[in-house]
Amino acid sequence: MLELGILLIKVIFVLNLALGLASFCTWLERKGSALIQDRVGANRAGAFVESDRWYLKPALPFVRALGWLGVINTLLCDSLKGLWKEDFVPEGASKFLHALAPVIAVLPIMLAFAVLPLAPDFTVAGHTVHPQVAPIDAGILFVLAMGSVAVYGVAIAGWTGNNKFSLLGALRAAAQMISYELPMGLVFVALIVVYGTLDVYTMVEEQQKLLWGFIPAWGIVMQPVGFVVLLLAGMAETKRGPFDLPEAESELVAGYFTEYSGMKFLLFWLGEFAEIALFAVLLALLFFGGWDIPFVELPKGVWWASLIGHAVLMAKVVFFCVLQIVIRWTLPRFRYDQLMNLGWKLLLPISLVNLAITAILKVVL
Amino acid sequence: MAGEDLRLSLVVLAPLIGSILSYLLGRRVPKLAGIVASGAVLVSFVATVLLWREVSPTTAFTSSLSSWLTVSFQGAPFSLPIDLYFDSLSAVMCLIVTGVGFLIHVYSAGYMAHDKGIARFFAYLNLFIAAMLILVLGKSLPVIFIGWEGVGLCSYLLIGFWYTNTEYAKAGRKAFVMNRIGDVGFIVAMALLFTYCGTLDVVELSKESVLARVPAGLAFLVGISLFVAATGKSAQIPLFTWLPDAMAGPTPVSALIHAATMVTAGIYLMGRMHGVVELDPAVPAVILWVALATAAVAATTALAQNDIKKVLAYSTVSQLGFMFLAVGVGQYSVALCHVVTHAFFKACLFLSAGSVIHECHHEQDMRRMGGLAKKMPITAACYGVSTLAIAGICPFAGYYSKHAIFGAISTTTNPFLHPYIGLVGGLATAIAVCTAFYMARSFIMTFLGSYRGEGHPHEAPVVMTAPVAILGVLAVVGGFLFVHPITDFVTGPLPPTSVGHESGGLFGIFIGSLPGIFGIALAAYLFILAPREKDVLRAIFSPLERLFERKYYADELLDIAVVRPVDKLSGVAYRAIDQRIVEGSGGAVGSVVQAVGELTCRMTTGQVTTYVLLMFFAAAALFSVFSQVR
Amino acid sequence: MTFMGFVFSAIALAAALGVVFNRNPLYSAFSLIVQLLAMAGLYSVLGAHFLAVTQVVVYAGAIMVLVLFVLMLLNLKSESGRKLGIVKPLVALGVGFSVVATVFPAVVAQFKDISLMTLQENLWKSEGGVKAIGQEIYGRYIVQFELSSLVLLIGIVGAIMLSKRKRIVIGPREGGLGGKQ
Amino acid sequence: MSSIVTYIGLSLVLFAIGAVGVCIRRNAIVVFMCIEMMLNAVNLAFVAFSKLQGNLDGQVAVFFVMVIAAAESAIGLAVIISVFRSLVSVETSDAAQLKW
Repeated sequence: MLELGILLIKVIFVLNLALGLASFCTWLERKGSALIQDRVGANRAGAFVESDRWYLKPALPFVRALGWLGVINTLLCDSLKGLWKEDFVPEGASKFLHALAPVIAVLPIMLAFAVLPLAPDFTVAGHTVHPQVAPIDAGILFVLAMGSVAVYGVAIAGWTGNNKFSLLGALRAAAQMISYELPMGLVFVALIVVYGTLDVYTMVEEQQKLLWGFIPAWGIVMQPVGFVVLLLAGMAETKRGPFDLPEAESELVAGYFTEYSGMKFLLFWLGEFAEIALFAVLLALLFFGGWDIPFVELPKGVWWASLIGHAVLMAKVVFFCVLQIVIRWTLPRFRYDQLMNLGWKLLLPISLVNLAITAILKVVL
Repeated sequence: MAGEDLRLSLVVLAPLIGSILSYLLGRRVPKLAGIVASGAVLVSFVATVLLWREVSPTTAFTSSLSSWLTVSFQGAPFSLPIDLYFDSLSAVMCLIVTGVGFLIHVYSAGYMAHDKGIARFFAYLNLFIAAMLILVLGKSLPVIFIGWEGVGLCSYLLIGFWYTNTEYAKAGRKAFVMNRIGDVGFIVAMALLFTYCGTLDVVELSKESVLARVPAGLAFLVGISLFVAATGKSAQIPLFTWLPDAMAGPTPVSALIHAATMVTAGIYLMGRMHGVVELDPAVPAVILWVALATAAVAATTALAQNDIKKVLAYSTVSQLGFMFLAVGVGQYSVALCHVVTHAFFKACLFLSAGSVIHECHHEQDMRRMGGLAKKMPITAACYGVSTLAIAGICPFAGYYSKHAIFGAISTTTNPFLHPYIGLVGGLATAIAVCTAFYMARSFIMTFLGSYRGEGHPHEAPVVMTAPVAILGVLAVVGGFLFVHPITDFVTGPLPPTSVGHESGGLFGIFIGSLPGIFGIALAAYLFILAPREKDVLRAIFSPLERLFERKYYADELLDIAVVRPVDKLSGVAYRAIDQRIVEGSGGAVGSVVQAVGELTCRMTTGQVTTYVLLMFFAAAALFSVFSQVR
Repeated sequence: MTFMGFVFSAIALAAALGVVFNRNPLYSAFSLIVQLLAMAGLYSVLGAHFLAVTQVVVYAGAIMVLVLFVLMLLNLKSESGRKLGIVKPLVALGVGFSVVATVFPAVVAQFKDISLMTLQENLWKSEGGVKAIGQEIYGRYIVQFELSSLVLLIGIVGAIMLSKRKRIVIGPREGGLGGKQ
Repeated sequence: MSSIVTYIGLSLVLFAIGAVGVCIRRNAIVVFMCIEMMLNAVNLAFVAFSKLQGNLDGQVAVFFVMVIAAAESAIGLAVIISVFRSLVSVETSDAAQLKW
């Protein structure tokens, strides 16, 4: 029963973390894009809130601050607006599938968080807690599997849109996602070769070692090429940044979710940001040592050490979220052929060669 | 696999692989074909040399490659091992095949350089070497037979190499068919030996205890069957007419297959199976008389030929007759010696002739040659040396082996032959004179006098002259160096001989060379000193000349005796059996099948679903049946 | 069979029926995706986590995306109005029944004494499963593995050759269906 | 019913459903999907047997089946597309020219 309770707590924690990160990314996107474009961005809603209730008074400055920062606008107002908008279903589309598509777009991303460890193990009251919801033996491959399932959300969405733009967007998205899954998978395989395990927790543990006593054995050191490939492939997988062909406004209106409105549309958005967060966590865990602080040894199994580890991880995650958003707002969109060429003719061969070299080095060294 | 096994396999495999490679590479880059093929044979030669250094007259290697047809035969287990066997006899044959073969490959690279089919040519040539090596290395008769058929096939392919010329293609077919007649003998012999001796292993078959199982009445049949096989391959009467026609093939082929190696397979077979041959003393007697007749017929026919290759072809037949002469009197090692020296000087002769033909733009008629000695000095020297060798003049190779054959004739103890030794010796001497005469004639007509053709011949390229020169040197020293070592070396597999070891002093040498000297002198007199006398002689012998020219009407005789009856018979069989029974029943079967097909074709609706349904039902039915059975 | 096993079985069966009896091929495809995911769940229940993930990656992630692609590209409507008739479904049901009827009793006879769950419960704990499968594939089955990679390569080449537009199009036979190119 | 028979039964029923689908559906792509389903049904049996035997041979077999299924899907869909190009239809009843 206790086990189940711990599991439940873990699930709630991870879900909240994923959603929180997604929300954070939403806000970051709004404000970040404004900054990059030399605008002010959302800063009204809640900024002038007043209240006479004595128990609310102390909170008002915080609320106003959040309002000034645009948090209330992006998180609260937009959600409420989404909920109250008309849910429009195009003529001739299956209602069920139309509703199913955004769910499929979000759910696999949430599930993928299940195999990612978020802090080192710690012991509380005699119980060792492993902060990873599902330590299954296929480990990192599960992330890949969930990534491929997420394609269906997009495909179904495009099809139920029942118009050409949606369908084209869906086809583009599906092609793009399965194309970039290959280099991604190959980078994972290279990492598996390096660390000799599929389990992400073990991978992170491995990264805490030092190479020749002074270089931290982070993934970025062991697999520099893999990092670049995964970063690019990950951004293509999220269908964002310079890779937002499937939802290219100027060509396809809004691509596969043209016909979505209200909360369903927000779900797609949520899924997108959750995916950004997912890749940020992945990059931090696989390439930047997870909760590792170089040259600092934290005690094992102590709760506060885990907390610090978690904080460190989150700092890295935030860094990668920012990085992805900055890239998205900095670079112009690719052409479709450029996108495919990049995937098949550049990233795939590079990741193959990288894998071969990794395997050879693994055997030789 | 032991080192010996590996090398032994390599001996056969190298040319086999070379055959494929030279074809595949040669089609793209024609120049590579010759290099690859020659290289393959060189590898084979080197491997043979390495192996040869390790065998002695009494030791041998066996290499088991695989076993075929393992069955239980009348309660006793029977299998057909594919084994290679390397003893001193095989060693000598292998060295000749690969050594001379290599030189001829090199020569061919020059000779065939401008031919479009060069890749095909070298593929065949290498295949031939491989088959010939299987023949001489086979440990059991079936394996030998594989090689036997292989060389026959390659011979056919190479005679008809320029198959667009109908005559050439026909010549190839003729050789093939005549060889088949010989093969019947081989198969009969194998069947009989297996029936009575229970084995086809050559080592087993050389044991007297095994051979004793052959019933006395059948011993003659077995021996004669083997000899029939040998006559086919080695062009003896009555199956000799294919060899002159085989000159249709490219000249290197004539040198390699139809002079140096394949045609000596019959001698090899006789030597290998000498125990069987000698079971009945009548068999060697038959061999001797046939050989003598062949030698005489071929030698006289050669007198009247004007085609340089035909002269050499008949001379080959005649020399093969000499070899069988030695076989007939039981001196196998002497025959083998003549095989070796003959390979040297006849290959040299053919290759020289090839150079001449090559330079005269494929002119083969000696009447349109002449005076080439000045233009092609090296070739002329080699041809001349080899002529002296074949004539049996003392220091040259032919003298030693021929002399040994003459010596061998007198040693026979065969009851059927002993009374006629004088006659045999006399005839053989006459043939030797003939040989010297016609070879000298061909030399004089080709190389002396003045040029009578139209082209502008000059010396052949070095890739062609070098092999010829090497063979020329061997034709000079080969006999002196090799004859005695060989007779000593092969005493294990072949019965020992005392012949050829006595020198006889200077006078003996002179007497031994006398027939050759006489023949050459006669030719020189008639063709250089007194050309007019020739016409007188010609007038006297004109009917004979015609007889010689038509090779004693052998083809016509064969036509009447064999071809026409067979034709008639097959005509009858065709009408009675083929047309009525076979085709009739075929038609009946056909119409039944057609009727059934008409019915069942309704099932093929073209609808996949129908097929799938049927398939599932069938699968379910099968499963239920088999799950019940178990 | 555990509770989850029953759940996944039920989903798989329902989805399988959906594949066959949906008129719209696209719905069939979605049903099949569900069926395949349910199968992955069943593998998981049986302890084959690696296979479950592979199932999702290969079937759901690659094969079915391809099928959806083709369906969307060809943009097919529901199967044409031609009636199935009565014979074909009956025969087909006969097929289904005969397959089950012939095989099932034989299997039952074979296995009725053996209880599945009593066997080797903790055979593939943690990542031992993946490691063990890897050792099998790269050990005893290495030749087959290499051959299967060759099959895949040939498949790719074949698919490209097949779907490349040829210069000479061999049209339908005279009088055949679909005359317009 | 916690025995292998349950799994084998499920596998068989799925196989039979697939077989029925292959027989009655005319759309080649659906037929193709039904074949995939049959392959999966067999895979399930393999995995169950693997569990029963306590070794991994069954799972390895499933792995290979998946490989073949992937190759098959590539080829099969390419065939279907090229059939569509010449017949403008993917119904198996239209591709019925190969008959007597």
